[in-house]
Amino acid sequence: MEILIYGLINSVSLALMALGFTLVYGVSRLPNFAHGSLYVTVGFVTWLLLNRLGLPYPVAMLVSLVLIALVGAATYQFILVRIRGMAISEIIASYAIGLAILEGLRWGGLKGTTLTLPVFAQGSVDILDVTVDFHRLLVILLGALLVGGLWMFVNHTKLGLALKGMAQDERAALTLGIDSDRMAVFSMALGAVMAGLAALVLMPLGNIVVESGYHVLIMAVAVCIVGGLGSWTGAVLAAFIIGFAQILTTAWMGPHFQVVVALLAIIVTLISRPSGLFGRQKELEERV
Amino acid sequence: MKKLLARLSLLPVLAACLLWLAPMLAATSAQAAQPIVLGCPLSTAFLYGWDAERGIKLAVSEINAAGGVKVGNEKRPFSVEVIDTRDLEPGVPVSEALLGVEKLLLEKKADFIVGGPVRSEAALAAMPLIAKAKKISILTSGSLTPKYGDTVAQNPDQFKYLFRISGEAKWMVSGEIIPCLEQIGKKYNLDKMAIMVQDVAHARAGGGIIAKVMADKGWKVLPLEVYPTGATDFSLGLSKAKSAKAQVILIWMDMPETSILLKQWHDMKIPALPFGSIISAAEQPSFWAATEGKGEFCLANVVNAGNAPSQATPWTMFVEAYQKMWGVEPEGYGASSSYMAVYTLKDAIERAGSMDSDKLVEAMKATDLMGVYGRVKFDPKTHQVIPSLDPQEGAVGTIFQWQAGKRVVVFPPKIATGEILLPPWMKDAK
Amino acid sequence: MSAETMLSLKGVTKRFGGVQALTEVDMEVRRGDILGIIGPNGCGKTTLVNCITGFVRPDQGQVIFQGRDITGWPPHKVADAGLTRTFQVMRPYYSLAAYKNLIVPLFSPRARRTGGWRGGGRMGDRNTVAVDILEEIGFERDSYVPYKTASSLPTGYLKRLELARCLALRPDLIICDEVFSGLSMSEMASMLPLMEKLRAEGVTLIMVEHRLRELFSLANRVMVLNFGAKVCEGNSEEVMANEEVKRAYFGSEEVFEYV
Amino acid sequence: MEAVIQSRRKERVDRGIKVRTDGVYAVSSWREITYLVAPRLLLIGGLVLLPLMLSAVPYWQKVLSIICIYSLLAISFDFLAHFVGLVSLGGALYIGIGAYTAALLNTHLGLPPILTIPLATILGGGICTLLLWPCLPLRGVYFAIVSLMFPLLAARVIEALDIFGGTDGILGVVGLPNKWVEMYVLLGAVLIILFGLRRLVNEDVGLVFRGVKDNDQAVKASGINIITFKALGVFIASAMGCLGGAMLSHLYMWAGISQFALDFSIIPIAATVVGGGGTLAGPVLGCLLLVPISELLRDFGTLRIAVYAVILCAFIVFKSEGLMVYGSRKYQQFERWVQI
Repeated sequence: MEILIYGLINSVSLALMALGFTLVYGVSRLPNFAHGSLYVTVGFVTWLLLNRLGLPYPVAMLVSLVLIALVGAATYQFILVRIRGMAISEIIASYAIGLAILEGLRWGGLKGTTLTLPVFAQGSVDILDVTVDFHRLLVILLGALLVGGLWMFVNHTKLGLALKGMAQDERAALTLGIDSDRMAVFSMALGAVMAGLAALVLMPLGNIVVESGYHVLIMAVAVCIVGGLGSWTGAVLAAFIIGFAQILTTAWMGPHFQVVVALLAIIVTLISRPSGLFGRQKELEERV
Repeated sequence: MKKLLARLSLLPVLAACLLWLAPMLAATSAQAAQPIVLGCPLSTAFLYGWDAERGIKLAVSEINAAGGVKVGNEKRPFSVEVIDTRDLEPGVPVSEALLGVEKLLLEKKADFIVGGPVRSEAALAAMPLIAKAKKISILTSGSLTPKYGDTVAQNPDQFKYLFRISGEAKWMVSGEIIPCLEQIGKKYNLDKMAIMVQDVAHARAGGGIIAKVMADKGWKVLPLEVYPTGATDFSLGLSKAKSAKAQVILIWMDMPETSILLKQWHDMKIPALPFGSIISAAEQPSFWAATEGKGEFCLANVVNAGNAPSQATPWTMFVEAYQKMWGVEPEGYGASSSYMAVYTLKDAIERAGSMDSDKLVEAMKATDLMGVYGRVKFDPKTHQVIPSLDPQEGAVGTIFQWQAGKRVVVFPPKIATGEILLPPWMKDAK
Repeated sequence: MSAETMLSLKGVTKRFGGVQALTEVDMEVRRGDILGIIGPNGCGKTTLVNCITGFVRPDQGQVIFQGRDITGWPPHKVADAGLTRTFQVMRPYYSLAAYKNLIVPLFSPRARRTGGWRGGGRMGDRNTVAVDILEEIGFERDSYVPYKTASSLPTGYLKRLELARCLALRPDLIICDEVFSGLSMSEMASMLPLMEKLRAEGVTLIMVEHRLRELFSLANRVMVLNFGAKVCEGNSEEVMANEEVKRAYFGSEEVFEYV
Repeated sequence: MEAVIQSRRKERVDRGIKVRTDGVYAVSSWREITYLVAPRLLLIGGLVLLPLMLSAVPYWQKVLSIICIYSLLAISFDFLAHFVGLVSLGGALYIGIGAYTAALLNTHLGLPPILTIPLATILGGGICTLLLWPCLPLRGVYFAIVSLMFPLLAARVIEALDIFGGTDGILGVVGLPNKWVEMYVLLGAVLIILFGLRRLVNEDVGLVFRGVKDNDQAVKASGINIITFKALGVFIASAMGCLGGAMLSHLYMWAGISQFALDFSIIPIAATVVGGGGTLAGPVLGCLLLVPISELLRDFGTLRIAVYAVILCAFIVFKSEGLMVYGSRKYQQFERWVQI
């Protein structure tokens, strides 16, 4: 029974981590390797606002989300836009930005294990002899809310449809008058906010540590590849598959194979179906 | 054309002379009375790194204030050169740390290596390098692998310059953790234990030894739960322990995520006493704030005493001096051992009366110094500090328990300042 | 199946998801033939070529080449067996010089075995063999044309380069996928004798074309495809007369009698 | 007075000497010979003399060996990415496997370094090719991400199964006699490989590689199995990486799972991008710049990586074509304003 509940929690958290990354890659074909560092920055900035400036928790959260949206937009506007198109340089540049932010945080005082964010709700409840604390239930709720919200936004708002159009075919979107660069800036900002939201929801479970930046990046990449680069539904489904696979291996084979599972999932998917579950790249390329 | 060719061919040459110039800048700082340079390759972004660095700097400032070290007849001050080896960071090759050690030896002309690379993997890798440079090295923080002492014992002449002043896993398990577990078992008649370790060689080995020994002593021990570095969800293991009615959860992890484990333990009200054989997250005074008090009743083992406020030996003004200089109580277990290492060096140099490595090795072997955490004596074969339970006999470890925001020393009995308490929800469950 | 049948297809069908590209196509080509394949756009001509040359695996049916069943073989094994093709969308190596483009096929196991178009590929230096082949298909040897990079060559020369790539393997059968399309009249004029020469050399040709006048002057048999199905086959006169073909090409006025 | 905007534009014209010495070489005067040979000589001479120049500061000689190891990796990445079309982010896999093979051969079979290094290069290359074989049909980003995952997986597997000494790694690997041997073996390897690859790329085999990169469909149609050639390309690249790995394990007399670290994948690629992709000599120049910079920043402590990342980002954004390409363009052309 606990496998079901903890599997669900693990999957929702993986989905939260991956959503921002998929959004950015889907819209502008830009693998944003700075995703993990945005995640950690939001946690750290919220902590600073909360403890140093004494802002109330919701206000601190809001301010940090706005800040991270600006940071996301700025990285695209001033840095990534100049190297669009060169695949390797994009990966390295975004990874370098992520590295700079993470190590800058480490120098700025994010050392050791002393920082954490308060939990939304205290206490825990027993469901069918499995004790689950409120915050984890909230994670599931907020995760579902976020995924639903994103789906609504993308399918039912003008801006969202423009983003989706850009994802399918950039040139066609250009002909319809959608300015691809402005859209990409917006998608980076939105992706950063998604990362921020994931951080605010998941950080209270543990503490704010720089290493979680790398961990989040690897998990986000794993989920996006298995789900098919660029497809949101694929990413959510893949998050569930990997989430449950991890919990199952922890339950039966022992926890230390947990990370191996995520890495194996990537390699096996790529070899068997390179485009992932819902990806479209491969079919197009195969047709001669 | 000529001008251009000259100007342009400058480009590849620029790289070469950039290389050539750099060392010149670094090595020009001349000093007055030739100071003794202490090279400290530490991972300064991590607990075991910066607490060792602070311990060393505290000791050096005290010694220099008291006039420095008497080498023969000349008084020479200590000077500290710290290099960030980043060896505790995942994804960083150990060659980075070894490069740092070599920078200390070759460029900064370090006379001694104190603190040593922190991770056991890097410490082992650095042994041949330091031995080749014939410099005395005292390992004080981070690595606990008994392999360090065994390697010194296997080829004494090559590694005779390498010492370790902090505890090592074998004694820590047999000499401190097992007796403490037995004491708890007798006091509250507990006899069922779950073990959670990090997926690192020394953790798995330590966990395995404890499981075997405790099983022989009649305890029922659940199979080992091994967690990869960076795991963030322990709920499954904890619920397994709860359903198997384990009364003690032994934790051997030196990664920051252990505070998540304790938060989940508190939220899930697991009726078992968390016993941290190695739990770096819980050693710090800031652990209480990080877990918002949920980490209460957690026991943590600090390899050498003096880190937690205790009356181990008369030399307890270390805690006050540390607090005065750095504004916080000593954190990791690397602080007091590094502090002692500098004093041991001073004592050895003064006894040997010279800086020659071989003479110093003899002096180090004959060290018998009353230190912060008991008597510092080195085992002639493994160059390991001789541990014991009694501060008069040897170096004493400490196990403290978090009680109401304070770290209370509960083991060994000779220096205990408080009793071991059980979490409230455990009493009714028993 | 007489010995001199070069290639025969039996019931080849291919479906891309919902799209039925080929249905039950049967075909037979004898040695020394020039078979023309014509049909309106999107009738599955290129898919047929892809199925034969292994770029796409047919769902059902068989492809037999010189008595061996090569259905589903990977493209490089098909080419190794002697069945080469040119691409409708030309695929030269743009960064390499024209004659260097031929080094790749001359490096293949088949070219090493058979020694390339005129032999000598085994022992001789591949560059000279490449320039010989280029000269044979119309690149002037002493001009700088063979030494220019492929990206700076006009379409006519690129089409010849595709053909040269097939010749380098000393092929038994060449499938030309719309070689004539996009050529000016003068380039067309020089290509036709080239095809005649190839046939004289004993190479069988399958020409997938839209320019019917030139095709009919060359091909001794023509096959018509429409919506993935074979409409009819025969020599050029029979095909021209066939009603089905006219409707397929020129459309037909459906006259509705109002009752 | 509002400035009159004359319409003028910058024009780039080949230098006279370049035109004369381009293509079919009509080398007639010493000036033309020096023009052609100078950059190459400078590179070889510089590299050979560097250890002697650094003898005053032994630490930087050790840094030089690390530079050579990184340049081996950078050349192998550049060769694969630019001439075979496979973007492999898995430099760490080659280093790790090379280091482990050399260490195992040395400790278990007791072979001297003279034997273990060549053996580890060939054996390691074979193992890496076998490991990457199932991923060869992949293209573009997919191959890159798979190859990024392999070293992480290898490190985790060794850690989980506790083989080859688990997390402690293998100790007691025999070192090299003295530091001059270390440096000149590495320098020699870099130079030989650099000019060997330059030669290979223009040979027939090299043309097939470039064909596979340009248009693998056309190569398939000309009867060549591209998988075997991609495998050959991966073998050459991984052999170079394993050579670096073997040297590293002998340099530090140790081999462990941290040799699968991410840095070995990222820094060579950064050096290639900074130095200039596709020129093979560019990555070496990139390493010559990036590795010393990261050493110089070592006194910055934790800020070191942040500054290093910012420098890297600046290079990529402002000089995205790489120094070598920029340098050779400046060397061969000059610019002037032209009235329209």
